[in-house]
Amino acid sequence: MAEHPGPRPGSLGALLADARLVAAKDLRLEWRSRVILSQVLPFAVLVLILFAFALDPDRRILGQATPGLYWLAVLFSTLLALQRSFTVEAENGVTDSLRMSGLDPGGVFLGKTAGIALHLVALQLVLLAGVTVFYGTTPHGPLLLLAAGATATLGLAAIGSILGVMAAGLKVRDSLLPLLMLPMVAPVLIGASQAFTAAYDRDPGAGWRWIAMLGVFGCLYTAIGIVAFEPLLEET
Amino acid sequence: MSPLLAAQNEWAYVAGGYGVTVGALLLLTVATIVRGRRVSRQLPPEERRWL
Amino acid sequence: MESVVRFRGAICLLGRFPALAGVDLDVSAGEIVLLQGPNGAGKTTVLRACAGLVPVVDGEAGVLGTDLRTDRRGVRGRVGLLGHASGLYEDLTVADNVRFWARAARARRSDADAAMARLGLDGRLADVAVNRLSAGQKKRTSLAVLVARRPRLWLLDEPHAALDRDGRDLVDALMGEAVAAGATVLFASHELDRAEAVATRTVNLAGGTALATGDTAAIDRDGSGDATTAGTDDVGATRGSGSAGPRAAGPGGGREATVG
Amino acid sequence: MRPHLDTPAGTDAGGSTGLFRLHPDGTASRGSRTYGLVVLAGVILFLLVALVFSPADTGSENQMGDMVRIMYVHVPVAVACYVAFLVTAITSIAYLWKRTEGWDVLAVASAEIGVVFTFLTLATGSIWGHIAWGTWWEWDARLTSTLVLFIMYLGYLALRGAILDPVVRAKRAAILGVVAFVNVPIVHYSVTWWRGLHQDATVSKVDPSIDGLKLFALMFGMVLAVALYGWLMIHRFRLHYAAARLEASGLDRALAERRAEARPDAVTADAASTDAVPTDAVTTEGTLS
Repeated sequence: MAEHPGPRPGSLGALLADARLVAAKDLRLEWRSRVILSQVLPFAVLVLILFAFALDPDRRILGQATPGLYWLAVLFSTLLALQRSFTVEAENGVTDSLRMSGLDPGGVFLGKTAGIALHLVALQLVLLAGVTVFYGTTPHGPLLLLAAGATATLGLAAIGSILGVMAAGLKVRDSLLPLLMLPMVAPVLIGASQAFTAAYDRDPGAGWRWIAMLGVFGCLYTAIGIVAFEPLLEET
Repeated sequence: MSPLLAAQNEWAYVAGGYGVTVGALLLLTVATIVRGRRVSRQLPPEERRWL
Repeated sequence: MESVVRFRGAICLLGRFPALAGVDLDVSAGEIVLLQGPNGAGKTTVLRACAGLVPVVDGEAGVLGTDLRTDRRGVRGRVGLLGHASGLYEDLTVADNVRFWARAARARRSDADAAMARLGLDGRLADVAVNRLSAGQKKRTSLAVLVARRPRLWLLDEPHAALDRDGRDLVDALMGEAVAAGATVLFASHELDRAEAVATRTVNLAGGTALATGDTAAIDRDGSGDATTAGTDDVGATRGSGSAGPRAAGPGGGREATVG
Repeated sequence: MRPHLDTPAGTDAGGSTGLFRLHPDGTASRGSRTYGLVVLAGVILFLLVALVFSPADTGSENQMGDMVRIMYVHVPVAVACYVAFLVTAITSIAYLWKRTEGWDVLAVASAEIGVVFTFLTLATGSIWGHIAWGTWWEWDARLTSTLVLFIMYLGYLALRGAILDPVVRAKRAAILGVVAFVNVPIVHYSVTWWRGLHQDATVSKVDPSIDGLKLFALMFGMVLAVALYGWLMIHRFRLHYAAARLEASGLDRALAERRAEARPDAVTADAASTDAVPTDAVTTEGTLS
């Protein structure tokens, strides 16, 4: 057998190497198929437009509600991105290939989480431009916005990966995933919206404790996911 | 609103709260017992280790 | 000879269905063993159990010195499974897939490229997305992943299916090369003519049990091989039963009666 | 897991009379029957104390009047629902550790009872809110986090319902049981901070001036709710345990049938019926995809 290049199996280096491999694969998959770009991104922008239709063209209401609407749009898009990300892992016996692959399950989790997070970051850049243009709000407090975006994205991607693989392969996954996901991420929606509100209100001091909460949420579920992915991937 | 009417009104809500609670728990209890009998009837007695 | 696969009364459940109802199986290093039997006999489950994908819930099961009942994951790095499904990402190209799975198994990129060349996937096909390939080309891609991983035990489920004549010849050649390189092959096939020519031994499965093992070459020599070439599934199940005597299986005696 | 700890095996159930007579097929044992009767007596006593003997709230500054009686059920069922979900989380961890069926059965039994208690928490809280605040729903921190909890565990039960294979179901549900419970304090704090910006009204804040029979009713209610939860757990555990054993009991017969497929006379006689046997491809994909 060929000697193994790269880090020793089971080490942290191997975990991160596997994570990088899986994340790079997901980005390449998106580059080849462009499903997020051509379907989820337009959907996210459409949600912003629909909020305007539903609420009022009056920019005052939209401006006040911008943080909440922005994160709702992110949340809905996350669900679609998750469905996409875990459908490709459940089709054509890929799940078996993953089990046979020699990849560390924790590394697979980190890779999937990183891939989803990177997709979400790209989505959010467009959505941020969207609320600025459509709702007439000007972003303030870039540091707070950046911190809220980063921590909330980590939390959404981490718990999304856990629940995504949990629902993957089930006949009812399309309806089950939102039911599992949306109540779980209620703290993320609250925290990120409040932090954005603080930033937009030019009152950044009130926002930072939400960042702490979001950070705890993200790190906690990342840690749980690394441990829980082995039994989840293993199934029987 | 007279105090008496308000008191009667309050009692209606109290009765409603207790009614919902007792009713739901009774329903759960009865359902558990009935389903338990139906399921455990099909099981040989040596598997019903609580007996 | 070194034992590669050793099953004793192995039972595997798919949900509540006993896909394997007590299988005895021995495969030694360097063998090419053909699993044969009707649809639903348990061939796929034997292969998947050897790969550590289906848990063995009762009996003994060891592969490459690893006990499957205690450490199912331990064996996976050293075996390669070609299943019914391709196990490939449909939106990625052939080269993307082979390189990703090879790197996941910590094989070198040169191994991946060499495997693609061996399967005739270098050149134009390498940059075609898998979802635009024919069934045979997908199978070649899955085989390329297997070759790049260099497993010590090859588990092939219907490797000849969907392939053209050249492809089937290539599969037979790959099995020979694998054994020459020190590996062992366990495969299931309905292409009996071809499969028995390449196999060193045949194991018959039916009803989730192994009926009998025999030397295919010996069977062919004494002329009884014609029954095996009739080609229908049911013949495969009844063949070999005469000597193994499952009729003797009384109530509760099924397992003993099916020892090969 | 032993399903019972309270009665010796082989107790003659027919020997007793009256309320102690056990149904021959039920999930009751002599111990659980005694326990149940004690709880029943407790419920009657509790209803008398809570609705008749204890005075209306007139002394405290809040002046809740008879509405204070809602608290005697609202707080206890809320306590019971948190106990239930804590038990689900603990048994889920125990399942992931030991991988034995009994822990999974305990987890599902506790979650089901917990969902009922959570529903009652929300219902009584809503009734309270209608009098105290004039609306059926106030975005009170504890009520809101309980609502999120309720939906989360509905999802837990939905996941269990969606998976047929018992091992896969147990494993995924156990992880969800842990993940969901870890989320409980995070939801609670986030909702509290979120509401904290506006107001600080909460149903469950026990008035410090509550005393005497009122305090007794509240405490007695809590003990009773947890005791009732325990009784329901015994019976639902036995119910699910029986159902799981029933599912598994077909194995010997299934093995015999499966081996009979290998008999040549069976194969030739039932040549047509071999099609009915799931093919390799169907069975593997059906359970593993």
